[in-house]
Amino acid sequence: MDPYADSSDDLERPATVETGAHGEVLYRVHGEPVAELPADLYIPPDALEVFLDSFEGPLDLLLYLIRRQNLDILSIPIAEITRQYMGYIEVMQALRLELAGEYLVMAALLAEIKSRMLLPRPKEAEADEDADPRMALIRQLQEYEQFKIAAERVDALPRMDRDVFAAGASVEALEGPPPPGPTLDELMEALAAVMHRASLMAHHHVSTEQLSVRERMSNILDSLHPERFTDFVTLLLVAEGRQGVVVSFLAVLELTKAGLVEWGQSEPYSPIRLRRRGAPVGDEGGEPA
Amino acid sequence: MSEPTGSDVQMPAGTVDDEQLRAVELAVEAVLFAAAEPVAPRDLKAACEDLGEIDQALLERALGRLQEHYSDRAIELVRSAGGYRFRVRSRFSATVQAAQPERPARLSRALLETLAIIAYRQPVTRAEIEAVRGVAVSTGIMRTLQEREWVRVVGHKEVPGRPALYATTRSFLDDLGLQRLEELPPLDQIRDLADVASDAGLSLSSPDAKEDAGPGTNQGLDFDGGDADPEPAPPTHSL
Amino acid sequence: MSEPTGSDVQMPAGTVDDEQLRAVELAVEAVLFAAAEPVAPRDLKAACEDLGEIDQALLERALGRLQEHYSDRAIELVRSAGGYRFRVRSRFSATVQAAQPERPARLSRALLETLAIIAYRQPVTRAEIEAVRGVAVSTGIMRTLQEREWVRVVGHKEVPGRPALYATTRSFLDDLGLQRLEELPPLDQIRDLADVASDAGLSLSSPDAKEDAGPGTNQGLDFDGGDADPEPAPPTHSL
Repeated sequence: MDPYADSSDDLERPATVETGAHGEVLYRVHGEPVAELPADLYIPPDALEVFLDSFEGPLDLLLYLIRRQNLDILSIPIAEITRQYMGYIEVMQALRLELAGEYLVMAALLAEIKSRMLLPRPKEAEADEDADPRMALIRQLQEYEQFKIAAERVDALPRMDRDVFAAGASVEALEGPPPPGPTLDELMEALAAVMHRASLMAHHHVSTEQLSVRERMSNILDSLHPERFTDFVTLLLVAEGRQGVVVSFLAVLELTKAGLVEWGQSEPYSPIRLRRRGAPVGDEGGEPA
Repeated sequence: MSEPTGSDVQMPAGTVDDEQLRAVELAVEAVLFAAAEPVAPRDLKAACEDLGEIDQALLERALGRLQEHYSDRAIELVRSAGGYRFRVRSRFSATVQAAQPERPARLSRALLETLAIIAYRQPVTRAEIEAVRGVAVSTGIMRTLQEREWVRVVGHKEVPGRPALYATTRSFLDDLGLQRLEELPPLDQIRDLADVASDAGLSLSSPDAKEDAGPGTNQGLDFDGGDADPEPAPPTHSL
Repeated sequence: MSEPTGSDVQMPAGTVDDEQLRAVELAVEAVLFAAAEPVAPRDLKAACEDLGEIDQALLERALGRLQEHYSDRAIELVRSAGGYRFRVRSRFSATVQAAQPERPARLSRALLETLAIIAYRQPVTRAEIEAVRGVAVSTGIMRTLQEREWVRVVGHKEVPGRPALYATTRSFLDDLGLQRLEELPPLDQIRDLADVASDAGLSLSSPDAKEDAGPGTNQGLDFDGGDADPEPAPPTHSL
């Protein structure tokens, strides 16, 4: 499995990248598509593409740069890696991709390490681990890689509901005090919590009007038979008045849109009929027991 | 109880190879135990595709053998309108209950969220519920909702795998004291509830819920067919 | 027919009457199938209250018989952190998946890395997770992990701001079919820093320093003086 194939929750999606019709990534600078990337940056376009969605952060990018050259973390040629890292950052900035701040912090750190390594080291400091400015970074990289690998291993463990399945049986109504029912408040609070989590509220208005359509959808679906056609007109109950008819009509349209019902007409001008798509739920259909 | 037959039927020797029958029996057993609701015969057959040609008679014989196998156990194979399922025999109800003595005084939040989404989005598949919640919905929850008769399967979506479509029931409305679904508060009112809570620094969901309360942030639970999470949304969202 | 007799176990006559054993076996079977989660041994015992005095040995014999009974079926009795549960044998996973092909969404790498750090480093603060990953951990991820009941807050670190300390839960282990945290795959070793220096040819320390990368340095850099290895379960790991 390609560890970089997954998408990240954390990275900002750069506004300047679009996905083309064939799934390829298009880069734009100042509105102009970029056909070729700057040459001497050691950045194959596919790597850039990978970068766009898959790095989990600067440590991940550094690991990638190191591993790509089959280097050991313990012996990073800091100058070279720094150069490559900066190359990526520059391209990102040139493309005006929004970079998480951590990437820039790392760039600063690398630059600092590089400059410190150019300076002569005082002799007495040699015994000290900290004397090598790369140490802290190497340590961090090792540690990150350790958990990155652990994450892959944990993901590979057989997981309930994905790889293994619990075996259960249903239970009919139990004796004793009845279980608590949902209260409207609880239900609303629960829904509010989901909406909250999903930040869904953006532009959403589902009115009671639509809710009645939803309810009607369930009812109609339930009343339709998968094998017999039902006359469409019988679904529109005149007794419900104009609004009821409209609701039923919308419900049927929604069901059609969702591909849940199919239409039939034996000949022009004969009654329009419809049935539930697919085979029966049970062999005899009808009400659930 | 209800039907299966089969096992007592005399088969002409060599009609069905015994190994295949045994394989079908176990495959069906696996599927039934893993399912959250009754499984229709055609779905059972589909699950056995790899085992060769499975006709109705073979399936019934396998079901018959299963029923036979469980005839002296604590569970039984039963058939209802929706298909087959395993059920704990009613004489063990008290036992089952004794194992969960402190019946929770409240319904779990995962269950309530699932129920609320079904109420507002019905008919809806489990994958769609998961897309909205952002986390998996356990088989146990789906089973519980159906056992309590708040939710039922009203059909199957005609996409690969024919996932069940869930809707709320009459008794769900009864338990809430409602006549019609549309008496549920409209969603924007609920949004206000969420907003108020977050403005007040309360958290409806988790301790740090308020951090991304921001309306207008994208990726929302999208009742119109978008993704509710980073993963691809199910193929045909409606409405 | 199918019923295992338990005759393989030599019991002093009259110690446990066979009928009681059989009754316990079926009661346990009923409870396990009815439960959505693994059932702890004490809850199994509680369910058998009406069947007379149930000691640990008797319960274990009943469980043994169940295991035996299902040994050639599509399901098996397994034990994980939370207790016992029946589950479909893994060789039938593909069959079950074919019958319910709504695959659960893949977990993002960000979420998995966060989860791994919590699992191996617990109890751990969000800042500590961020220090390892080198990036901010989104609120959404922490919430999803808690919503899924894989992670929970077990306390607060006594430093300014009292940040929450996160740990994995019993359901996390149950979902992975593990009994204990130590059963997680071990972390790769990190080579000693002295090693780093000499490998890099910098001779920061004496050449033979690399030899003591040995046994003492097991997994894990030691961050806050706590154990980095997976083993110590957080003290508060109750349910």
